Amino acid sequence: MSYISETLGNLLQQTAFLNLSVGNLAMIAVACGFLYLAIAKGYEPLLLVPIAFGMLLVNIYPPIMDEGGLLHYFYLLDEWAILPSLIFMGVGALTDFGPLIANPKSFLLGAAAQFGIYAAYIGAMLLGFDDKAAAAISIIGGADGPTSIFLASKLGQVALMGPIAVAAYSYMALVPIIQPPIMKALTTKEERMIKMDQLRHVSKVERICFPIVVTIVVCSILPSTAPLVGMLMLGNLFRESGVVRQLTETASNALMYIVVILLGTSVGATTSAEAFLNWSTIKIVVLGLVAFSFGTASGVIFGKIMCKLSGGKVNPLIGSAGVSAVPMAARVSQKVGAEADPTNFLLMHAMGPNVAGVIGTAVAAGTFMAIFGVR
Amino acid sequence: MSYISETLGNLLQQTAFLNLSVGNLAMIAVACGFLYLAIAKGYEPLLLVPIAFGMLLVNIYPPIMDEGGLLHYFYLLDEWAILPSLIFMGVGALTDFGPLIANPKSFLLGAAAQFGIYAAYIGAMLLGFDDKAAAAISIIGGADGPTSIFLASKLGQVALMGPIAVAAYSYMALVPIIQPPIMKALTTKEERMIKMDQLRHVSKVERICFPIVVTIVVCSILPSTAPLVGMLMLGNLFRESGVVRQLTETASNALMYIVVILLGTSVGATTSAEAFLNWSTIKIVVLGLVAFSFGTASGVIFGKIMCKLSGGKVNPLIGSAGVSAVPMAARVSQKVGAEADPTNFLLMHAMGPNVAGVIGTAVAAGTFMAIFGVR
Amino acid sequence: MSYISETLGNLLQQTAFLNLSVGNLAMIAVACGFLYLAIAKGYEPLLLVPIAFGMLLVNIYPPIMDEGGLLHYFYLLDEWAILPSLIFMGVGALTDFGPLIANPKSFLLGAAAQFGIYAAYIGAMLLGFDDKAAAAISIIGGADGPTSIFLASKLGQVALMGPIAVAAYSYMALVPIIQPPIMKALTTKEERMIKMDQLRHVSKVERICFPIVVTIVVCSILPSTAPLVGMLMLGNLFRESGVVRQLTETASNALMYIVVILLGTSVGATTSAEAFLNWSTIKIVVLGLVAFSFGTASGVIFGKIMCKLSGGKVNPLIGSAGVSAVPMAARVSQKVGAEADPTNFLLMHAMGPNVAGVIGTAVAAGTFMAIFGVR
Amino acid sequence: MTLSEIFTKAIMNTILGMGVVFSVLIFISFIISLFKYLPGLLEGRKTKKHPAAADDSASIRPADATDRKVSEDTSEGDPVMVAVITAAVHALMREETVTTDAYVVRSIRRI
Amino acid sequence: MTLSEIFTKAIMNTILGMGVVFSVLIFISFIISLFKYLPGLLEGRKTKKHPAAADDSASIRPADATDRKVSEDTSEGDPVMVAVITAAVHALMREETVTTDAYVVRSIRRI
Amino acid sequence: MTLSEIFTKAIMNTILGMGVVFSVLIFISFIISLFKYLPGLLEGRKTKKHPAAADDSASIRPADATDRKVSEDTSEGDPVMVAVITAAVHALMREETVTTDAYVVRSIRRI
Ligand code: NA
Ligand code: NA
Ligand code: NA
Repeated sequence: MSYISETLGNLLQQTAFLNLSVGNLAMIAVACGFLYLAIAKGYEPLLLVPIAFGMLLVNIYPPIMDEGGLLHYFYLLDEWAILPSLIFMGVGALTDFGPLIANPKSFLLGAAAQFGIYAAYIGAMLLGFDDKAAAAISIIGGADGPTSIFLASKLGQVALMGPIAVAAYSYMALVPIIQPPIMKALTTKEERMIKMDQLRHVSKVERICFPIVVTIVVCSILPSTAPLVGMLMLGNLFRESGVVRQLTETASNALMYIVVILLGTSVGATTSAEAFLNWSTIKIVVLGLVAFSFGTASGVIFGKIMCKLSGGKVNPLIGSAGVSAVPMAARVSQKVGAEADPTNFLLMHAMGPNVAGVIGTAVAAGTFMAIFGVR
Repeated sequence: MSYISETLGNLLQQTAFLNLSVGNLAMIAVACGFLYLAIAKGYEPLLLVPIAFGMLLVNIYPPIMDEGGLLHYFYLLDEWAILPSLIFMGVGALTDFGPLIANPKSFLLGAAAQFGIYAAYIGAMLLGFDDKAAAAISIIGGADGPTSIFLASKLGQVALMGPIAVAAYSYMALVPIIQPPIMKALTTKEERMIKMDQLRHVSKVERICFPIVVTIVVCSILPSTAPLVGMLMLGNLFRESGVVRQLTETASNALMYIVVILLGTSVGATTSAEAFLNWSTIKIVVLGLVAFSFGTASGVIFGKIMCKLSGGKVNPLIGSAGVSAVPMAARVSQKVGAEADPTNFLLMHAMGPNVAGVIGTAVAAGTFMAIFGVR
Repeated sequence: MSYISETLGNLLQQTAFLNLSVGNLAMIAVACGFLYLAIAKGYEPLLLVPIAFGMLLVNIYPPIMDEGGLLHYFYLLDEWAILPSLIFMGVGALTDFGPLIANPKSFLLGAAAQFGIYAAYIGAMLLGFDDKAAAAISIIGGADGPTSIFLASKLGQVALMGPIAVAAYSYMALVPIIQPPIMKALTTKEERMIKMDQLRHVSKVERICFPIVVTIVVCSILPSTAPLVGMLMLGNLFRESGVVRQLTETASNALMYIVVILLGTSVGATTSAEAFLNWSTIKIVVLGLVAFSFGTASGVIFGKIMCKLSGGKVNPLIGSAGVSAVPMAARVSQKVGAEADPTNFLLMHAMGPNVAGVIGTAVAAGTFMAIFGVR
Repeated sequence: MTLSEIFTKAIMNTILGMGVVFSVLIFISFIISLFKYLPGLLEGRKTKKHPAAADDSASIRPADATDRKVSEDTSEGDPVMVAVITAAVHALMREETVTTDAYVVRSIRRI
Repeated sequence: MTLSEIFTKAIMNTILGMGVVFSVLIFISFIISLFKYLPGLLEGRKTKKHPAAADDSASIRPADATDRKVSEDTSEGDPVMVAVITAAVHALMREETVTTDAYVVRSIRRI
Repeated sequence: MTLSEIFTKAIMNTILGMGVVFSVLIFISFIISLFKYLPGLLEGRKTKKHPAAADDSASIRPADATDRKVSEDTSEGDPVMVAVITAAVHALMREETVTTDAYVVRSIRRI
């Protein structure tokens, strides 16, 4: 009988009850909170459900992220930039760049909205983060999850990857809440009521050339973005070429969702209590809000400038879509515009800056890598 | 011409004809036998076809499992517990735990049926297997293939993995033949005719909380089961949350069947003649039958106890479903019940113990890991 | 301000403009040319689009194929023979060997067409390639992309893999242009008008036994072909067994197209300017044409022999289908036959040599491996 | 170890194992048995806040998986059209082998 | 570094970053703005060579993604039959949540 | 090696290679040619045991892959309904490019 009691004692020693810190318990609660937001509130569930579950698992059983642990194997694929690149391929296969081709001036709005990144970068520097950490954090303002994970990995900011990813996806889910007040504060009702001309028809040959040209231009200027931009554009080329439907379908469906599961759970598992429950996380949360707000504002303000210069042909509301968060931010532009005038249909016009913002954020990330000499 | 005859001689030296042992030939015949059972008889074809084919390939060309061989790469994913965990995610995404939530007493039957594991464990110890080998073998009685492979890998029983996996999947296919006589022998016709009350409605919120609560409870008590139980419950959370249908679909379809192909062929390839044709395999075959029979019997006997205690409200036939082998064992309960009374519909009631048995086996595996200090 | 100008200088140093050679620019143009052929002309787009894009990326950003680069990770899966084997599994799951079972004499035509391989092999030796390089190049004549990549990897011809793969897939796309003149030159109109007897019905049991028997026979004689032939036949067994439709579907769809994307981009990325722009590539292009032409001719000539021996029952046009390039070459036979007599339906008869050619090429590859002592 | 020692150890581990299995499953069973109060709890809360929006968690969910899936996918569709398509799809798919399984039109999807 | 040095560096990198972002995107924007001449260019060329085959690149492509996909998939189908099936599939799939998304019958495929 | 040595070696390997290719493929061809006796063999056996169940291996299998797949999937379905759906699906999918390929309704699945 002493064998049984002794072994039971050993078992008890191994249970989570005696091994977990208060921090782990707090993180389990946080994970449940994220699950609630994702499932009950519908906030970016495709990524928040796996992320929150990874968070849950790593805080109950930390060795799952140690060498040889299940989620550690998945995590290696993040670190090697494989998963973010493959997600971008799927995004490319799902994205219609037509509105951007029809109205290339949208690129300017996609550029302007990247100011949110730099506002957060300045803030992060002032809050005491070092250069690379500040850059990795600030890219949250780009509202592109895969780019955030890609840059954090390339800049070696593994310790911050959990908070960055969680903040990025959380704020992306909050776009419909964060943006409208800023958009309304910065525009007059007359501006919001501006109806834009219908976009011109975009031919198939233009759609096919677009991904090739963007790849050549962006990757020539900022070569280190090639995995990300290249895969995004390859996915789009699959889509627009029309001759490889099976690849389009696979890239945007089975492959992408497999990758989402592996990436989500493993990124979630970087949020062990020690990595997450500290001042950095709180600063990152604040900086993320700064980034989204400034990005929205600079997009709208640049939209107002374009409105002036074009003699009132551009509705400034489409500027906020430049933060990307495709297609959520474009829908917000549509919604705020329709509030001012129910017959105003801005969605297609906002899609231009929206997808331009994806390229803009990749360029910003590439610039950081170039500045820090990362190849 | 001497070049040709010499080279032909070398070619001949490399052919299987001069390199294969009698054992390899026997195993090729065994593989063909399994293919026959899987294809002509429909015995668990999804796993037995790939397993048998892996068996065929490794016994014709053994280097396919050496360092650098195709199936060795796949096998590493078994060894790292990636494939069993991902299959369990798919199983979770396909499993409806509703009947178990509606009638949580089913958990008791799912626990009772695990006695088959321990009967086999005692037998294996007495037959001379060491502790860990005995544990790895006995888990066959849990009738969950991925758990068997997971435990064998975690306990370092690589040499036994082939026979264990083959025995596990073979007996799972034989459930409709093994169980009915035991069930009938242990019950009276009156017991078999008992009709059970309709299950209560289970709300969506209960279904969503279930996987989260089970993960927290089981993984807190037995942390080393986290990859297995966590992934099972993540798959189920995908399913029940209703907000990530693409992930549910991917986890239970493309991803799961990719994993089935990789796991099946590589597990089959562990059955080289040296690893398979020995007394251990015969003992494992016998012990597997012991495990399934005792599991069925203990499930039914516990069902009889619950029948007594509930005043005849529980049909003991649902107890045998506790061995899992989802959903085969539950169908056997249904079928045996319908034989006694064609209007008796036990399927839904048997699904409760059936899915509880999956959790029960994971707990038994976790207990073995805890006893042996595996993390 | 000096910081900005200095950093801008550094950025400029990193751009492709200052790092790329003229060769890289030429390769970018070649990549665009291949994209044009694939998309506008529909030449094997499923593989040429990813290959050309990999070509584009590696010549803009060469580090993408260095240790740690995205496409290098994918490439490892080629080198380990995982991707070619998995593509062959998908091909097997899509291939109907029925016409070959109905008319096993087709195997002779599938054998005869392999002479193209050896014509190219002799040519390559005379052009100064060493033994293994010549073998890897010559297998282009087999018109099976995965076999080419498999053999090049097994024979350690990494430097030639890019040109070989590109040539192989390009010529496969050109089959409808290369073959007809050769076929017409070697046959009389009377021969081309020969109508063949309808193929006998093939039962399910024959279809199921076929992949098992072929695996056992081919892999016993040439064991090193086991990964390739084994996976091809496993895919076909999935298909014909009829009991594992999910595996058939997954192997021939999600899994295969995922593999096509990874294989295509990484094989394309082996064509960096240094690896591609040299005399070897030009020689390979010439040898590829030699291989296809001789293969077509030898197939047709053997078809004429069979025509004579059978007393005019065999249309020699089905011989050219023996080069494989499934199902393109069989369609060419059909088309040329229908030109001579619009009521002549050769497609099904040509499918026999066509799929036999896949096995024939695998045997030729296995023979090369056996000669060179590769296991 | 002698056979009796081995046997003793095996029995010990069996008692231990079955004990843990039963303890853990009974514990979960107890927690799950509390679930039945969950919807009422949530509904109570909701009623206080948004009296009209309480039907969500109490929505009727047919036990039959086929119906459930289809009804989920078509919650807003014209019922007649749905019935026609459902019938057609069932006709197309009917197999005798396993009748208790759910049929799901997986492929009609929204992206 | 002092706070002012840090701030200076941050501002520098910001100017640099926004500068590069704007430069690159304006450059692409310029190139893309030339795209509108592309179809005309190609059509001109084609007209010279094959006067009858010039409609390819100028084919009308409806903006609505649903229509586009369906029309691609059914370019040769009987329009009435297509309409019926399309309506049926839409009825089967209609969901209220996100109406701007495209519906695609992914699963009907040719292999 | 001199060119003539190289040529000799190449010729040798060619003879060897073509020899092996022909030998192996003729050998398989011979084995496969025996397959035609397989159904009769099995049917004979079956007839002895279960005289009524012999139609399995001899079931008519249409050469056309489309029909084969559809008929497999609908072995028990109402033929009229099946015909309607099949026609509809074909209408929806018809493409001119490759007419010899098989059409398969992949997505209607049972789980
Ligand atoms: Na962005
Ligand atoms: Na079990
Ligand atoms: Na071939």
